[in-house]
Amino acid sequence: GESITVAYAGSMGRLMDQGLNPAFTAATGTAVHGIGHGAVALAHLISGGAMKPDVFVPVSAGPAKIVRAAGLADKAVPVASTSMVLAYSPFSKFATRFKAAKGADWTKIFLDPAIRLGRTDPTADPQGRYVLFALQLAGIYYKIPSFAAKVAGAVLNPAQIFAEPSLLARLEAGQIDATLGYKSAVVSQQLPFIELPDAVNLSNPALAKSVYDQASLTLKEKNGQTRTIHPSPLVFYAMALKAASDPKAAAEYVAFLAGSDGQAIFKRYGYGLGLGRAI
Amino acid sequence: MGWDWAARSDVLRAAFLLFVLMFLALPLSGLFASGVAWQGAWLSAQDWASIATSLLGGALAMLVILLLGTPLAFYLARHRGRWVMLAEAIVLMPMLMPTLALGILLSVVYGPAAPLGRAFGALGVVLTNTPAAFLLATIYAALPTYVIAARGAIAQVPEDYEELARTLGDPLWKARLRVTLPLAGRGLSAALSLAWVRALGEFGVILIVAYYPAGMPVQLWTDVQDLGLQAVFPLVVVFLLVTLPVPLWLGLKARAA
Amino acid sequence: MGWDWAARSDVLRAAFLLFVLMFLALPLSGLFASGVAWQGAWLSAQDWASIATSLLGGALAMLVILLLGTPLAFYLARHRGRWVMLAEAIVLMPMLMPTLALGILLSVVYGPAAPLGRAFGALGVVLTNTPAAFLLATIYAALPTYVIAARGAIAQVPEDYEELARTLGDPLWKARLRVTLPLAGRGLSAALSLAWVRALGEFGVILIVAYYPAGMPVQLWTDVQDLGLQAVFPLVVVFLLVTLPVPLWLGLKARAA
Amino acid sequence: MNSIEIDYTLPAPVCMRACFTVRGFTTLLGRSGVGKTSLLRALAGLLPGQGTPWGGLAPERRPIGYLPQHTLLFPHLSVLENTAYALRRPERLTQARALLDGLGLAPLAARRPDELSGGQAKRVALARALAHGAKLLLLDEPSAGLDTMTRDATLDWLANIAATRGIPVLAATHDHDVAARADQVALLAEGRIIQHGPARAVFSAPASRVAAELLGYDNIFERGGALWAAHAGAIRLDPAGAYFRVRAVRETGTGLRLICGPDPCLTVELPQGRAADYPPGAQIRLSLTGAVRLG
Amino acid sequence: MNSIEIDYTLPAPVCMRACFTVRGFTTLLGRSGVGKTSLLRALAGLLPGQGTPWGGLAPERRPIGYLPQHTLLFPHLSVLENTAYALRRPERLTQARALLDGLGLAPLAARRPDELSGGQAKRVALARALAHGAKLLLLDEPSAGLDTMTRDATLDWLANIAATRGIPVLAATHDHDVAARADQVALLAEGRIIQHGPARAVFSAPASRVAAELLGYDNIFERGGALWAAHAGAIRLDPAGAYFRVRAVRETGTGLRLICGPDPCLTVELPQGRAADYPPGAQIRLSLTGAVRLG
Ligand SMILES: Nc1ncnc2c1ncn2[C@@H]1O[C@H](COP(=O)(O)OP(=O)(O)OP(=O)(O)O)[C@@H](O)[C@H]1O
Ligand SMILES: Nc1ncnc2c1ncn2[C@@H]1O[C@H](COP(=O)(O)OP(=O)(O)OP(=O)(O)O)[C@@H](O)[C@H]1O
Ligand code: MOO
Ligand SMILES: [Mg+2]
Ligand SMILES: [Mg+2]
Repeated sequence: GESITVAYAGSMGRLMDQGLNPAFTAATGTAVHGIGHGAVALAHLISGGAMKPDVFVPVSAGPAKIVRAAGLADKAVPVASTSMVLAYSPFSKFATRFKAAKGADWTKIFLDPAIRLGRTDPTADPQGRYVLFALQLAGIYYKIPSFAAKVAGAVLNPAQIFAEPSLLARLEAGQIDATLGYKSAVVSQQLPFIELPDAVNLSNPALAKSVYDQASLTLKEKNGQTRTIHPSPLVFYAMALKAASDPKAAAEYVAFLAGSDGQAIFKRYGYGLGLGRAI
Repeated sequence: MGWDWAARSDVLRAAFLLFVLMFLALPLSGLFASGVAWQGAWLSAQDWASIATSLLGGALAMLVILLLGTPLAFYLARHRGRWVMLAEAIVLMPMLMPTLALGILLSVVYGPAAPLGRAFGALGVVLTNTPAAFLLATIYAALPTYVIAARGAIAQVPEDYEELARTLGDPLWKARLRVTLPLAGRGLSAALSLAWVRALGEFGVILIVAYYPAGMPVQLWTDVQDLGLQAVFPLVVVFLLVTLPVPLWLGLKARAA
Repeated sequence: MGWDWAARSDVLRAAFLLFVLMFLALPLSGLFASGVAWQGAWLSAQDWASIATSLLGGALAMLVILLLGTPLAFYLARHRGRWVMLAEAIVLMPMLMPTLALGILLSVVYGPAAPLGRAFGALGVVLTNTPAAFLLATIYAALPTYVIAARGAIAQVPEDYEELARTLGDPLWKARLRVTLPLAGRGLSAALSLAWVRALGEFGVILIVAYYPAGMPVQLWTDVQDLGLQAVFPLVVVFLLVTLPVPLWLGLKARAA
Repeated sequence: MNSIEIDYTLPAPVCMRACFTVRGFTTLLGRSGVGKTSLLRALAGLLPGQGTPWGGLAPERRPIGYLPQHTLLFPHLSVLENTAYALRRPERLTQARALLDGLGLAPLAARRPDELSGGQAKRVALARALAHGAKLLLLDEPSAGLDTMTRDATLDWLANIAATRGIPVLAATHDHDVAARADQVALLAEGRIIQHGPARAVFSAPASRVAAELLGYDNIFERGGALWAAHAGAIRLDPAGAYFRVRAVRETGTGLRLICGPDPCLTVELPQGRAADYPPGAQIRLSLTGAVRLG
Repeated sequence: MNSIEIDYTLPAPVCMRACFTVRGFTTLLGRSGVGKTSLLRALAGLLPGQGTPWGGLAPERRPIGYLPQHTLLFPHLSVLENTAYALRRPERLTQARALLDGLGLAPLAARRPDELSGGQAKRVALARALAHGAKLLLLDEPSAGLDTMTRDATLDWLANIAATRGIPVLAATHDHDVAARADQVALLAEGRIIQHGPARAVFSAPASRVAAELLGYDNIFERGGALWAAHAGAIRLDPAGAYFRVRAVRETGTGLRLICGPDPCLTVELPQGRAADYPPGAQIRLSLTGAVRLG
């Protein structure tokens, strides 16, 4: 009879709907209603009062901080992580080259003027920012000057930017040749991909200060000021909200994700361990 | 018509119509283009549940919309002046608002944090993520469409017939029911079609106010995120199959009348 | 009317209308409810650009829709039989398809990977994230709405006037232009209103096909993700202010005619 | 014979004060555009108007049967359903069928209005009005568009029903034959009823030149200080009559239409004759025994 | 006088073969529902029909002016714009104004059709048809709903224009006065033209009983092995006439309507008299000089 509502980063859809939520219901008898959406949008909807879930599971620290700043939750527990990978279309004319690529080969393919890359809007979607961060880090790692600028063009390059729900769909259909994306999502859509080194893939909290902070993105604010942001590692956090309709079940849910049963499911769906500290 | 067939201009006209129809039908070809796995493509229990939710909620919403919207459409059709303009502006606003914004505003007004939401909650009616919320969102999405379209249909019927029905003993409401509504039939059937389409297709408002119970558009959204593109095409086809009959039947009725 | 004022039933009727109107206006109150920072709430250059994109693209799309849709609406209104049913089904389908699905299908058909997309690309017309794509998506979103509503409006006009105009020397197309369209004015104005609303409010299709150049709904979506709720309310208000005049004016014209 | 006193004031579209009695079959004569339709509509409650009976009452509460000038059959209903529109009891369709039968329209019962001829539609609308009229029938040109035989049959049937039920009928018409055979005649001109009364009384003493014109008198002339009126057909060739000179002649049907003068200038209709026998300038002798004195 | 030969076959709604000549002002008489409107519509190209002239041609290519029975003024256009609808040249509004002037409708030029009386609307529609008619005018009941004076003025104006321009006119009508004064008469019955010719010829020798009825003869009777027809008004009291017995009497206008018998049974209209002078059973002597022989 009981039920809780969980809002989670859109990329977690399959994991949540087919893995974690049914398992939680099986374990506790509490039904779970999931809402999958861009994590930043969810954070704003929640902090603005338009949405009242019991648990929020965003990717990266940013959205978690927005909700905490609104005083709606105290603690965000890291429950999983993922890494940036290079996903390419099996129908692309570059597919064979991607398949054979080793080490820095992919950067050469990315610099081919004929390639069509896709990414999401960095002003709206964390994933879109992480693509740019990863490209910058790759430039540093492989020592290719202004690699990111050459590959991505302007921050808001209309030729590359698509809405999130259509990006992987386009990749499947072969309209774009490749993108960088969360490994978890790429795996669940069964797309061919190439793993990137730790120094580029933004998954390792240990490299946060030393390596990842070298990447930065300067965005224009609404009021005309600029804001520079640095990446935090791709960690998924779970936070039970204070105003939960059933605080006990919410806490239970967070504990389930962090617990061994939950972690096993994360693993099965291609997620890494929940690294780092709670915030 | 037809018997004074002037061959050349008719061929041109037919070609033009075919062009427009093919333009409209073109996206459908995408369904069959890129190797969709139709064999393994069965619908999940959730998909079926979303169809039931949409059809049931849609039908209920249409009932409410007919009852609330028809008198309002009559008012807008049969009166002039600044108050009518104001009323029309009020009807247009929920329609013109980006659906996302409407959803947000609804959640602000009817959500558990707002006085109204609390009042309903005290009565046991929760207006977020419940069937009641689904209905509410659908009504907000489709009512203005119905009112504006029905207003146009009713305004086209001359008042003479209505007046004559009154000389035959019908009070105004009855004259409108027995005479004006049937005479506006073709326009009203279009109004109902459009409202039905809007009710079933609504995504933006529902997304915020009633992600649960998931109707077809939300289910589609979830499926796209979870399963990718090819996997959702069967749902799209079923979606079309279950929603098309109502407006087609309405169109048929309108033409038979 | 008005002079046979039967006080009681009229008060009831007025109360009912007020209730429906208040129900529709209620979400607007949300705009003023929760401490929105109206002072600092200025629109960014991007916001203004999105308004320009929407209005310009919307107006262009309406022109195309009028030209393509009106003959089709005539065909649907004035004929019967199974071919007409098929045509009507074709018109209904893009409308019934969840906008997300339509967007995806459009990107499949007109995208750079498809033959059609390539052919257009060879002509220098890229149909993804360009003004042309914006227009295309808007047309797909709003054309069916216009056709169905206009079909209803036209079907309500008796053919007699059109025939008479022909005995006065007008070929069919001219008779329809000079007589049938004006006589369907009230319904057509509603059809145009609905199409305009649909054109400007379209989110799902545009999101997929033409994230750039951003129109108002996409901009609103970006702003919500970027800045949070309160910050977008000014844009919502401006959105309403710039889109309302067209349908209000159409309604006014319809009533004056 | 039942009767109803009518006293109505209309502010628009024509300013009018109409005060007269409807008794039995009463015809309302008036020139095109004088306000006959407006008066009937006001009596039906469809135009603002004050007075008795039923002043200010909503149309649905008036016990009338109204035949509009433009027929206005409900296009979405069959002939039978149109006729039965105002009937409420279970046997409504039977009653409606009986009305149609009386008008010889029974074979058309299942048709839609757009499958009727103009005259057929008019008669169906008449049946529909009759089914509702309880205290007064308001008929706007019931005979326009009907051929003579159909007209006579229809009006006989109508008069019969109205007499049986004791319902007075007010019929706007342009047909002098109909007016001549009516029980009462009311003449509308210049925003008021300029004359009303039994048909015989009105026809034999039109109150004024305008009244005589409305009654269809072709000739109105002065003689001996008084005004007289005569139908073209009532003036006879008479070997003992006064001398007139033919000014123009025209063949009509089997007869002739002569314009004669000089004083008074008369239009004369002869039932027989050939134009050649009355060349312009020829002298003829006419008796004016058919003339009536005005006032 | 210009003329047009008409030979049309209609399959529906009434099966009809109409074959006659329109010369000058030609009236088409026929009972309600016989197919007059259908024939005119077929000639205008609005109903499927084969024959000459213009068989199979689209309506917009026929050089006709058509006045529909239901007037059908364009509701969204002013009276002036309605009248000028078919006119193309820059001076179209001037021409339209002249037409309205001729009908005395100039003051209404700026009005909308729903601000007109029935008779006013009919005349505007007539002007509109006239503005387009180049070779033939098809008028469906041009005089229905017009009072006598307006009717006469309108028809005179029409005849004048038609004659000046040399355009033949085909007018469906129920008005015997109009038919009697026409140049030609065509009688429609049983799906064909049963008689047509100059008005005088047709009126003085109706081809059959049906023809006589259509021409408005109130009396049709056998005498000496032949059929005869007589208008009620053409039979006279005559001291030298045949004996008849009064069966029924009714006052109409200034006159009387007598039913007399036994053989033949006649309807007689007397221009004067009091009902009391003709009690049922009284003997009167009538002369039948006004009767015409059928065939
Ligand atoms: N809405 C209106 N606005 C202005 N004038 C109007 C309006 N309706 C009618 N009239 C005028 O009022 C007068 C009376 O019209 P009404 O229809 O009552 O005449 P009528 O006697 O029935 O004429 P007819 O015999 O031609 O039917 C006419 O001169 C007409 O032009
Ligand atoms: N659509 C239709 N379907 C079936 N019958 C029709 C249709 N239209 C007309 N009719 C019939 O065809 C016949 C001829 O109609 P039409 O209107 O030509 O008659 P009309 O001579 O003009 O009569 P009126 O003098 O009453 O105007 C009528 O009996 C009518 O009932
Ligand atoms: O939609 Mo997300 O928050 O980038 O996974
Ligand atoms: Mg009138
Ligand atoms: Mg007719």
